[in-house]
Parts: sequence; structure tokens; C-alpha cells
Amino acid sequence: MSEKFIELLWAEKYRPRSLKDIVNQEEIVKRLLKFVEEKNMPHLLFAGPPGTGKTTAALALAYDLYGNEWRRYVLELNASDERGITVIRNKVKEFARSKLPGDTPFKIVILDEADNMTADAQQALRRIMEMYVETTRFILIANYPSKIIDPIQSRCASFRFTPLKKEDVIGRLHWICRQENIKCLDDGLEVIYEISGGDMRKAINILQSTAALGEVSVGNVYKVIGLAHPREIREILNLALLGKFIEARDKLRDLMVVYGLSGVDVVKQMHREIFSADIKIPEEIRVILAEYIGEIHFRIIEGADDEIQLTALLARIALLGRKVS
Amino acid sequence: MSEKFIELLWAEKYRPRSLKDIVNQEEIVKRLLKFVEEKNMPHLLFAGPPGTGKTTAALALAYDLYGNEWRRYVLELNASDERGITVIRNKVKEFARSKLPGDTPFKIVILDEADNMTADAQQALRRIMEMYVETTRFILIANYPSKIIDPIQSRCASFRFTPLKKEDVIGRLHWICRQENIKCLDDGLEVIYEISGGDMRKAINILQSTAALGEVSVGNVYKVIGLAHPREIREILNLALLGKFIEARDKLRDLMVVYGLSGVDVVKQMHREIFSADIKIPEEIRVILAEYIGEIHFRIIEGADDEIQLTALLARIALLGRKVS
Amino acid sequence: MSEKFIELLWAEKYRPRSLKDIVNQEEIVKRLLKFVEEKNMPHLLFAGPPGTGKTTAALALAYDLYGNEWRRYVLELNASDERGITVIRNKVKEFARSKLPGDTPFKIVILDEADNMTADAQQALRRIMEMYVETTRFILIANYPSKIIDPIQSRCASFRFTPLKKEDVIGRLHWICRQENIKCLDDGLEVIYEISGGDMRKAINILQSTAALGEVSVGNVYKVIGLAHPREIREILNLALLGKFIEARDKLRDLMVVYGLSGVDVVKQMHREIFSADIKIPEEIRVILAEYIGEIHFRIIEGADDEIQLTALLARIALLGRKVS
Amino acid sequence: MSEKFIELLWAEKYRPRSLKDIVNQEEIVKRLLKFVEEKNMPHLLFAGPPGTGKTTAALALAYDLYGNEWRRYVLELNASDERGITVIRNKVKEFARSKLPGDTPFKIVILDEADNMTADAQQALRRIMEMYVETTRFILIANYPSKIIDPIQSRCASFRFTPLKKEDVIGRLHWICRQENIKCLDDGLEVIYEISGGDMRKAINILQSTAALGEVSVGNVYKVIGLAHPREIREILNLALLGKFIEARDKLRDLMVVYGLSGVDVVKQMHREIFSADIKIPEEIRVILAEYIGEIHFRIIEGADDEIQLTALLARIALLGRKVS
Amino acid sequence: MSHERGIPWTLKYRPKTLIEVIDQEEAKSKVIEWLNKWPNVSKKALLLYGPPGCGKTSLVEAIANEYGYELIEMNASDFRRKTDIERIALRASTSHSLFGFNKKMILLDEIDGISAREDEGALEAIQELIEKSNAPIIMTANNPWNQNLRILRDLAEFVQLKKLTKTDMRSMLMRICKAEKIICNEDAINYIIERSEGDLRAAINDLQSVGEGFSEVTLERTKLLLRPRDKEKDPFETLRSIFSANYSWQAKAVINQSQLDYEQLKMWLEENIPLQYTNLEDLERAFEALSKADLYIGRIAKTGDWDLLSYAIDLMTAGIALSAKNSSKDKYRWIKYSFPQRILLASKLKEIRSIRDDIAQILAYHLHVSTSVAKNEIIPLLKTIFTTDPLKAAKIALGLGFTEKMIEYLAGTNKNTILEHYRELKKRVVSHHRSKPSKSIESNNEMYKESVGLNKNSKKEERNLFAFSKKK
Repeated sequence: MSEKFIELLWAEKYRPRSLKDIVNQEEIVKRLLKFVEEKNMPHLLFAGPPGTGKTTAALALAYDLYGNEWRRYVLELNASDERGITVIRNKVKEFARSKLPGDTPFKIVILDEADNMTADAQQALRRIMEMYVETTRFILIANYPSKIIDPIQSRCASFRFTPLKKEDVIGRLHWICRQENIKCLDDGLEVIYEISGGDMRKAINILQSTAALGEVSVGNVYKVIGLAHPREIREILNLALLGKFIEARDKLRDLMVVYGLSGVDVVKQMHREIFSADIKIPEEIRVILAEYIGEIHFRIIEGADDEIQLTALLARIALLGRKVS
Repeated sequence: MSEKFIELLWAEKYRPRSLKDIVNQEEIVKRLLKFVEEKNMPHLLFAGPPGTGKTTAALALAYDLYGNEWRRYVLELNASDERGITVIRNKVKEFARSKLPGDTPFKIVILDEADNMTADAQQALRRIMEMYVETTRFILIANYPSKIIDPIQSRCASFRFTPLKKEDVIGRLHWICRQENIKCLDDGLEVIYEISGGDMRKAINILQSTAALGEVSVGNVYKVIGLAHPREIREILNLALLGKFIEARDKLRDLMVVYGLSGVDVVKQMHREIFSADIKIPEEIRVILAEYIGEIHFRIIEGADDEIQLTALLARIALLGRKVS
Repeated sequence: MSEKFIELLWAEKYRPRSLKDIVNQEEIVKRLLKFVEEKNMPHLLFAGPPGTGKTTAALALAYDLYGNEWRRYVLELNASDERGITVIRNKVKEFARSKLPGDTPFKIVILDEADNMTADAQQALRRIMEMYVETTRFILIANYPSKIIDPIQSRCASFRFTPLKKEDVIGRLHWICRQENIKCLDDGLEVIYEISGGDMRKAINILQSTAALGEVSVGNVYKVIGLAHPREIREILNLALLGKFIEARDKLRDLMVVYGLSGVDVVKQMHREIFSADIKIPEEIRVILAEYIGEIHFRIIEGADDEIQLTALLARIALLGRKVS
Repeated sequence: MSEKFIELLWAEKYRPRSLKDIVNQEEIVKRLLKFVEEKNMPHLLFAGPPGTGKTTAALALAYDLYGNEWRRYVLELNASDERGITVIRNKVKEFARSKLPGDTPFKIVILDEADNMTADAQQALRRIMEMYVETTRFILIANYPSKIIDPIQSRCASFRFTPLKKEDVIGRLHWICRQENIKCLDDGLEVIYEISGGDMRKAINILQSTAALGEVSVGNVYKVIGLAHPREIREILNLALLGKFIEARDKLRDLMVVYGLSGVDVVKQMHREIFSADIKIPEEIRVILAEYIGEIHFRIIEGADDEIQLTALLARIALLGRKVS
Repeated sequence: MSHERGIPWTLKYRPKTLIEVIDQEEAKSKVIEWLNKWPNVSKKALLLYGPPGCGKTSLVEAIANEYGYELIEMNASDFRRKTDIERIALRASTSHSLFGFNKKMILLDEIDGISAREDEGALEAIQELIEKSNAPIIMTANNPWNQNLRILRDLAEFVQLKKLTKTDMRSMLMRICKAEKIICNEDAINYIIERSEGDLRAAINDLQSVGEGFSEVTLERTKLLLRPRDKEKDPFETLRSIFSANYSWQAKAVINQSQLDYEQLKMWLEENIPLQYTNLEDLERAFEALSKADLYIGRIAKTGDWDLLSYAIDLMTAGIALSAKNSSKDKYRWIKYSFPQRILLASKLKEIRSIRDDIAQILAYHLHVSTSVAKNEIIPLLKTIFTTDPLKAAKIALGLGFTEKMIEYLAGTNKNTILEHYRELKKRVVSHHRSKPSKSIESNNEMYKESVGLNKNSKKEERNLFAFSKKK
């Protein structure tokens, strides 16, 4: 029954299976195809922002090496699984012991979010990598290569994944919409792209959630991710800038209640809006605001009361607005 | 804890048992009743401010699905209670193993405060949700949907709970007072509504505590929640604004002792009062004060000494007052 | 017998042993006596200002329940002394395991200054309270009830201790003087009451110290207070204000070594000192100083070294002093 | 590590095997060759920055002394091996003490990164070096010789390895590119040299990773190491200092996307650049900037949002720039 | 041993007899004199200390060799746990010897290299060994101020070995050159001697580096191979470089070359900023920089992120260097810097604080308050009683079970009077109790001890009727 009920996650459903299906990162794909050809490879380090296809490339590489049975020869270790170094050691040990694939002289361990490991754990990892190198190759996946210790970097061939271009992401979303028979509006997709920050997986997830509400419109996207419509945030900012502090504050309260916005949500949205072209703020005010928003954001992160801090922010904006006009 | 004991809390005693007893959130109730009818449902995500009936709806849904024996088929977890995802995993594992109810093909796990989980823990949760989906459905409850990671959002049917209307809350309080045979004054209930910020459970709790003191009057409400009467806070502010710094400070000290106010209590009350119509402050001072209160509030949150920080606040107000007059 | 050779602190000597000896807080005593009668009680929360008899009531309740051997059945903990919730958990565990008293079905844990615990620790505490509820009842004591998390509040019977009336405190002091055969003047006692801010324990301690000087007169009371709050702090401030930085610093060091004061102790005393009538500085300087001190205190709380911070404070004061003169 | 596999990493593939293959550090190589001739040498301490060929020289010396079988006579302990006091007292002592094959002059213990060993472990080493000197010689390798305790320094002849000259490094990279049939641009190689700081191994690793992206150009090099070009960071700082806040921000965003920089990466790079001579600001402004950057760095560590905080940082810099000019 | 095999020169030219031991005449005679008298000596062990390479171990070996002692050696490469040391003692005490020596001598080398963790209990065992041993014990160490040596000060005679003189070193190096048939340039020899700073072993190693395999030692090769040793700046140089820096990079560079780590630097600066900067504004700026640096150090502890250290260092170096804006001449004044007082005061402060903590614990127990209330509210009041009414104070001290140290803390200048009363009262209480045993205050204090977990190991502390001792 479950298949029927849990629809697949689109991010999984539309993930390329083979290296040949990957449309971006051409240079990297070319290099990886070499490894498939030669049936040999060193340890690899895939680095780059989230959603640029690192995991996809690793899995596709495995698919191309081992064919349909690839799952047998691949051990995937995720950051969110139990992953003390001892667990890793044991799992790898177990895995390394199992039979080797017919014609490829090694198996693959894929270690996601390797940059989240402490330096000490990475040292231990390095030793594990050396110990089982005869039969096992590691693919380390990281967002920030600078967090990977040198000794590992120098033992891996590293590959840098670059952010996807806007047209690539939007193109892909369009294509999925057609496959799924979903009605989508251009500005809806654009907003998804912006919010996702170029992260393909995130973009597809948002698309799927939005589609559940009906058509992919700007309003629906914001509803799905639990944020206010930018227009309303701008209204509040404008009220404050006009010195209508109390009004601004009341409107903000309403907004938070209606959309269920947290303080951090509001701060982030305000931050985005003060830089939008749709709001008229003198340059110098923008600067001061940007600084103060940073301060307020930090306070809320540290556990301060949303309402008091946001009021303080509006107060500052009102003061600034007064000085200007 | 024993049933008998729980019944003593009105918030429990007057909690609707069945979906049909829920008077607000009509849209949501309608959709949930569908699930009961069909004896099937996806994972659910209930989002909205505290006290808007999310937990009540989840429990009522369970009641309507399983009848009086519902507790057998429901596992209630609180994300901020259970220490870590491993505990959750084990409990769910244990629970999923137990026998299924006769005619409903699944059991329910209710996970409260799911938005308090770290992104990593949510990733792990997502995997747990997938693993046991055959026999178990999750109802995730959250205040801030934006804090729930995308992959979970896109796997859940989302329900947005909106704040209760003032008349709904006050109506309910009135009704309880009649049931319990309690004398209540209108402005007393109104103060309760204000303090509760529309949170029904909180409002009922305050009502009960106040009732223990006798009639539900403004004075008694403030006494019960351990806050100073707003009038007194205003007095301190006025003294400070008149430059009578030492007097203001002494009065504040007394107040803190008498009511047992903590630094955060005082800051919050001051914050509320500077926006009340009962205090005469020029608009610009109000704004400056709002900002400064934000600063002081943050420091106290970070662990700074109440007395030192509040004195600094009063001193600042006194200086402001001087400049104005 | 050994009365001749030894002496106890009066605050201990004259603490009421049984609930019946407590003269104030009649309402509360009445309710507590009920528990004694029934040999049963829920968890209790005692809230109120310092020195209003919360701890005394808790101990007297225990005495009345268990008689002379009461210490065996009571575990006294002070949240601000215990290092972390784990320590508390272990102590409670150990204690809960021990034999139960003959005819009372539970033992008592008294947790003083419970409001000093973080919200997280309180969550854990709540779980401990539930776990051992069969054999153990908790009496939580707090100055600030608002700092006790809701789930604990709703599981406890709450008692609000109100400040003692002037005549109650003075009456008690009178009575002690008669017992101890001390000559006391009415205005002396009155001054003690004022200084103690209605805190009975503090008042008795001051009384005992004053008695060491001879009769309890206004002069002697002030003398005691003067001795207890060393003039050195003021001297250090004055030296610094005169720009004599090195001298001020050396004196500060001496002070810390002689008294074993911590940096936070010194900062708090300085803060008290600058707002005392005895130090002559313009109001504005006072305010600026208060802010400095707040800032320095904040840095110490953030984990900075208290001596460095104090020295930096002196440097600032020295500079400020020059600007003034 | 399997030989065939190692060949895939260029840094290993092109490592000199014999002292005669080493092209830099001529004086030292000459000296070492004489030791090989004489079949005698004191204990050696190789000191100098990373990648100056210390380990290579030690291994080549061993190779020249013992030929292909060199691994038999050498005990290599790397930083990743356990090297505490116990290991020194057991494993190292055991090896030093063990009998020597008839025709070999002595065995060699190579301790890489000896400056990372604890003082205790170093203490345990000193007498071993004396007692078994007839049969065993030590080569200690250190980046910071001052962290080697005096008594050990006194027991070694020490050699200072100097950073490789630019033309040496670039020459080598050129040669490798020819071997590997890689297209490289001169300024690309130059940038690699700069980043490597004369560390040959690091330079070769970067070369290999860059080659994976296609041609070895400046852009690709920076992309690979996941850092922005220092010039670009300086540009942003200069823009902000000139008050061109929006431009600075836009440039920073682009940079972060293109290079996949994390907030911490940016903050660290900025911190490095503000002290560079290429930024023309008064010296004291540098310190103020460092403090700002430190504050923002702290906030990001505490979990604040990269973008908001970096914008706040630029805003602060812009405000500062305005004040200065 | 194969003769073809080369051995390092330091071993080849190691002294075998006393005469070959260069310099150190004073030490030599002291050791021999002590050894001759043994066991009729005031201290049964000897500690030789001096910088590396001055010949401590060689001296002992030469003496053992010449006077016919069997040398039982234990050094840092050996485990030195309690049992290991007891084994040595056993070996030394067995009457016969395999090698036909009739005398034995114990050499405990590198005593300053005893590991606090791995060699736990070693120092106590050595103490015991010294007391019981029937063989002379000689120990060596580089640094006589090493913590390990503190408890040995009363048990061992300290004998200093000095750095070797240049003349002595020169003659030794020349001797080696001659033996190795190397033509030696005098300037090269001088260069080596300068560089070695009195460490003969290092000089011989250097000589071998530039000499072995070459027929001639030239100055050119010597200079190329042997770069001047980089020395770390001592605290005084460190401070001077920071204060006088004009550019931030100059100031920042100092920390890498300093003997001081950032924690120590912080305290040295705290002590010396006011000596260097006299202008109040400069002073305030400098302290503000230091205060902020310190804040970052605090945040490192809070967050566990060491990246923040670099900001602390910026502020501590560049921040302080650039603070002298008003009176920039101050930067270059020559100042006699002083050692941080707080390091000197630290142990005193720690002691006083622990006494205060102990008093607070007693008060907290009796009055059912927290220790911080006891410290801030009750101790000050108690102090007034102690300074105004000695007899009452003594009674209270007795009633609460204070120790004499606690009384001293509370009484200040009044302590002698109170202590007299206290001792007198105590005697009377004891006699009173003998005649009429009853449970009274002791049981009160018993209970207190129980409550803070003192009774488990309080056998020894029971000596004093009302003894109170710290937790832990």
C-alpha cells in the first residue's frame, strides 16, 4: 500500500542515474568517466555548495561502474546517521570484508557531509582510508573544502562543484512540472529559485510542496515555506520609515500571527526587502539598517524575545526615517 | 501521572475529546474528519502559534479513529523532552512493533515541538518516518513551520492553525467559569486574554490559578502570574522620566521583592507599558526607549546581572527625561 | 551546658522548628498543616521574596511530618551550588533509593533557588520529579516564579509567600533581644528593618552583629553595616577618579587577596557604591559609570577574565575622572 | 598504500626517490650524500616550513642507504600515528634496541611532525637516542624547531630547509603538466605557487585538482581551493571603505556563489587581507576592522545567518570608512 | 661490535674517565666528596642540574667507571611508575652483583621528564626510595625550578653544572678535528661555538655535520649549513617589541617569536601597560583593547572555536601598540618591566578563596542558604563580630566548628586574641565532655560532615575534635 500513498520525493524521482544524464559540471563528468573507463580511481573529494549535484555524481559514478547491482558495492554513510568514528570504522571494516565485484578491483564508501567531522575524527578517518585502500575507495562529500584537513586533501583527487546557473535550475523545474502535469507560473519558479539559492534539491522540494497546494504561484510558494508575502514586509518597513512606528508594530504583530512567522523569519525577510528595488530608502539608511539587522538577528539567535527585539528594530527604523525626511 | 490528578487541571478537563467538539479551525476539522471516514491518512504537519488547538486536534483525531481505547495506539513524544534522536528512534521502533488496531491499518505517533529539533535530527526523523510508514503515521506539531526541513514538509499534509479570536477565548473562559461556579469580572478575563496572547491553554491555566485566589479580578490575575500591576510599572517609568532616578530605583527594587519579579519580567512589563496609552511620553522618547529596552533585554538573557542592567536602564531613562523637559 | 562556651548563629538558633511556631503566613501554614494531617502532599512550589520564611516553612513541614529524625528523610539541595542537573539527578536517585519513613509514604527533596536553573535543566528536573514521584515529593523554592517553566508550575501546588509586615519583623527582633538579654532601642530595630528590606534572616544576622558591639542603637547598626561593606571599594573608586590608576589597581589587588573576593563580587560592590549617597559624583557621571560597569560585568559573564576586566574598568574610570575635574 | 593506486596522486607519483633527484636544498643534499658515503651520521633534525622537502629528503636518504628494501630498516611514525609517551617507551625503544642486520650501518627512525609530540613523549625520547645510538639514528622532522625541547635539539645536527624558490616550484609544475598533457597558463601556475606558500606537495595537489576542472587558469585554481582571490576580497573591502556599500555587497554575494565560500571562509579571508599592505588605511583602522570582523565571526559561530551578518559587517565598514575620510 | 660501523662523534668522544670530563671542577669535587662520605651525609641523594650538553650524565658515568660502582640507571625512556621504582630499589639492595661490582649507585636521569600522567606516583616513590636506599642516588635535571623537583628540595643536595666555557669547548673541538684528520678553519670553529651557547654536545654534532666526509671545515659551508638558531623573545623583549611597534604587522609578528603564550602575554600586558603608557587616554585605549582581547579568549572557551584566538592576538598586539596616540613618545621609553603580580599572588588568592568557600559551606549548611548568599551576606556580618567581640567570635567559631585558618580569615588583625579564647574554650569543652559525655555540637557537626560527604575518608581528620577539612 505504501507506494501508492507515499509518493516518491521528486528530488529522488528525477535524480540522474548515470553520469551521462548529468547536464551540468561537464568537466567533472568527463574526468569521472575516465575513472569508469579505466576501472580505477583514487579517493575522491567532492566539494561545493548544497544542491550542486555532488551526491548525484557519486551515485551515478557507482552506477556506471557496477551497473544495476551497484548498491551492493557501495556503502553510504550519511551525516545524520549515527556516525561517531567508531561506527564508521566498524561499518567500513564489515563492508571492506565482503566480496569484491567481479571486474572492478574496489568497492566504494560514500561519506556525506565530511566537513562536519571534527579534525580528530578526520585524522582517524584518514587512517581508515589508508588501511582499506586496497579494496575500498572513499568518496568524501563536503560543502566547505576548507574544513577538510590537509592530510586528507592531499590523499584525495578533489573535484569542485560550482553553483548551478539560474536557467539550469528553472529549466529543470519546468521540465518536472511538465512531467508531473503541474501548472506553474514563471514568477513562481523564479521565487523558488531565489529562495533555494541555487540549491537544486531544495528547489525541487519546494516545488513539490507548492504543487500540493495547486498551481505554482508566488503566493503559494511563500505560503508553503511559511513566510510572509514580500509586499507585506515592505509595507511594514515603509510605515516605520514614515515614522508611523505604532502602526508598523501592530501590522508586524498581525503578520507574525497570521503566517506563524518566527522572529528569525521576519528578520531575514526584512533583510531581503531593504535591498529590494521596490522600496525607497536612501543609501545611507540602508547601511545603518543592515548593520542593526545583523545585531537584532544575533540577539534573537541567542534567545532574546522576538517581540521586544523586533520592536527595537522598528524603533530604530523609525528614528532613522525621521532624520532623513 | 495519574488520571485523577490530571483532571484537576482545567486545561485538560475541558479539552475537547472528539473533533466534533472543536469549535474553531473549521476548515481543518473538516479535512481531518475525512481521514477518519476513510480510515487512512498521510503524515501530517500541524503548524501554528501555541494554544491554537494543534495538540487538541491531534488527540481528537486519534480519539475519533480508535475510540475510547485510543491511548493504546498513540505514542506521544515531545521533541524538546526526549533527549536526542536516538531515544526517539528507539521509542518509535518499540511502538511500531506492537500490535495494530483491529480495523485501522496504522498507529499514530504525535511529535510535539518538532521545530525544536536540529536540522540533523530532522533528517534522521525523516528516515524513521519512511522506515515505519507501513504501520505508523506521524503527526508533527510545530510553532514555526519554517523551521521544519523541506524533505519533511514535502512528505506531510500541512495544516495551518490560526490564532483564536478574542471572543472565542473569552467565551470559553466564561463558559468554564459557569461550569466551575466561579465569579469573574469582564476586565479580569480581558487581562487574561491579553497576557495569554491568544493561547487558549495558557488562558485556562491562568484562569484556574486566579480562581484559587477568589474572584477573577485584574488585581488577582496579576498577583497570580507574578507580575506587577501595570500601574506600578508606569509609576516607576514616570519617576525616572522626571529625573527622580534614586526614587525610581528604590521603587523598582521594592516591586521586584514584593512581586518576585525577575529582570526579564520587569523588562517585558516596561516594554508593554511604554506603548500603553496611559503613559505620556513623547513619541520620539518612546522609540528610543524601545530600542534601549531591546539592548538591556538581550544582556539579561545573556546572563548579565538584573540589578546592574536595570539600574543602567533607569539611569538612561532619567537622562532622556532630562533632555526632553 | 556547653551554652557557656559556644554560640550559634541566631538565624539558626531562633528558626521555628515546627509549623506551629511560624507566626506569619497564616494561610500557608494552615494549608501545610493539612498535608501533615493527611500524611500526603503533592509537589510544592514556594515562591516569594528572600527572608519570608520559605525555607523555614519547608523544614518545619518536614519536622512536623517526621519528628526529630527529620533530617534522614529530607534531602536539601541548593540549585546555585549544585553543579548541573546530573549531580542533582544522582543525588536524588541515591536518596530515593534509601528506606522510607515508617508511616509517611514519601520522603522530601527541598530544592532551593530552583529559579536559578536553566530552562533545560528544569525540563530534566521535571522528568526526575515524575520518575520518583511514588516515593519522593519535591519542594521547590524560588524567588522568581516566572522563571519556573510552565510544565513544573502546573505539576506543583503553588504557595505565594508575601513580604513580612514591619511589626512582625520588629516584634521578632524584640523577642530575640529579650531572650539574649540584649539592650535594644526602638529606632535601632527600625533601622535594621529598613536595611534588611523585610528579609527576616538578614535582619536577625544584622541584629546579632550589632549586639556584638553592645546595645542595638542606630549608631551601632550603621557601624556594623559600615564594617560589613568595606570602605576600600570606595577608596579604590576615588583613587581611580583622581587619575591615580596604579594606586587604585594595587589597592584592588590587596582587597581581592585579603577578602578572597571574586571579580563579580567586586563589580557588584562597585555598582552599589556609585549609587550610594556617600560618593560625590555628578549625576551624569554616575550614569556613565553604571553603564561601564554593566558592560564590564557583561564581558565577565561572557567568559572573560575578571581581573583583566576590572583593571580595564579602572582605566576607564580614571579617564572619566580626568574629564570631569 | 598500494603502489598502483598511489600513482594516481601526482604528489606521490612525482616525488623524488633518491637524494640525487632532489633539485633544491643543494647544500643539505650534498651533506646528506656524504653521510650515505661514509655510512655514518649523527641524529638529524630537519626543520622548515611544510612542503620544503623534509620528508622527501628523509625517505630519499633511507632509499640511498638501503636501496629498494629500505622500508625494512626504517620505522616511520607520522602525526596520525599514536606517538604518546607510552608508544615511545614501548614501540620506539623496542625498535631501537632490536638487533641490526649484519651489513647495515644502522637503522633509522623517522618522526614526522615531531614538534607536535608532547613534551613528555619528547623527554622519553632523549635517552633512547643516546643509549642505542650505535644501532639506530633518528631523523626528526619539524615545522617549528622551537617546539622541540632543548635536550633533544642538543642531541641532533639540525638542518634548516628553506622555502622553495618560485622558479623551482613553477618549473616543476610545468614539467608535470607536460608529463600529464595538461594545458596550463603561466599566471595560473603563479597563483598556485602563491597559495602553496612554497609548499611543493600542496602545489602539486592543487595542480591536479585544478586540472580536473579543465585548464589551469587563475579562476579555476581559486575555484578549486574554495577561496576567493585575495585581490577580490581586497576590492570588496575597499569598496566598503569608500562607502560603496551596495556594490561591495553585490560583489561579495557573487564571490560567495562563484567560489562556494562559507561565511567563515569570507570572514577569515577578510581578516587576513585587512593587514595587507595593499589596503591603504591608517594602522589603527586595521585594528578596529579586526575587531568588527571578530565580532561577526563570533556571531556566525553562534549560528547566525551568514548573509545577514556579512552584510552587517560591510555596513559597519562602510560607516567606519565614512567617518575616517 | 663491528669496527667498520661508524658511530656519531658525540658517542665516540664521550668521556670515559673523570679527567676527560671537561670543566665542572667544582661539581666534580662536590660529587666525589659526597660519595666518599656516603651514607654519612646530610642528604642521601644528589641532584645534578644544568643546561643540556654540559655533561651531567657523562660525569656520573665517569665517576661510576672510575670508582667501581655498578650503575643502575633509570631515565625518561623507562616507565617510572611506583612499581618500576620499587623494582630499582630492590635491584640496588640485593647484595650480589652479576658483574662483580661490590658497590652500586642509582642514577635517576632526567627527573624533570617524569610524566604527571603516565608516571603517576613516581615522585612519592622516589621520596621513599631516597629515605630507604642503601645505595647512593644521583639524579639529573635541566631545570632546577621544575615542579617535579619541588618536593625533592629537602631530600637532595643540589649541585649545579655550568655551561662550558668557550676556551674549553674550543680545545675539545680542536682535539676532535685532529683525531678525525680534518683541517679546521678557526673562524668556522668559533662560529660553531657561538652558535652552541655552551652546549658541547650540540657543538660536536655541528662539527660532525660540517666535517665528516669532508677533508676540511670551511667557514662558508659552516654558515650555509648551520643557520643561526632562532631564539624566542623573552617576556621583556616581547613587551618591548609590542609597545614600540608602529605597524600592526610588526606587533602581530611578535607573538610567533615569543616565549609567552597568549595567556601569559595577557597577564604581562596587564601588569605593564600602565608602566609604559602614562597618558590616561592611551592607557584606557590599551586596556580596552586588552579587555576585548580577553573577551575573545573567553569566547573561545564558550564556543570551543579556536579561530577566535587570532582576534584576541590582534587586539593584544596591534591593538595595544596603536593605543599610544596622545603621547606616542611613551612607546619607546625604556621601562623596567615587572613580573605579573597576579601570577605571584595566584596561590595566595587560591588559598584564601578556598578558606572562604569552606566557611561559606559551613554557613550554608547551618542556615540553609546557598554558598553565594553565605559569602556575600553572612560572611561580612560575621567578620564584624570577629573584629569587634573576640570572645563571642571564639564561641561562634567553636559552635560552627571553624578551623584556625578560618578564624584567621574572619578575624584579620584580631586573630591572636580570638585564637587564645578559642583554644581555651576548646580545652574546657573537651574536659566538660569527658566528665559528661553527651551528644551536642559534635553530632551537629558530624551531621554536617556527613552531608558534605566527609566521613568516608575522615579518619585522619578526626584528630581535632571539631576538625573541618575541605571536600575532595
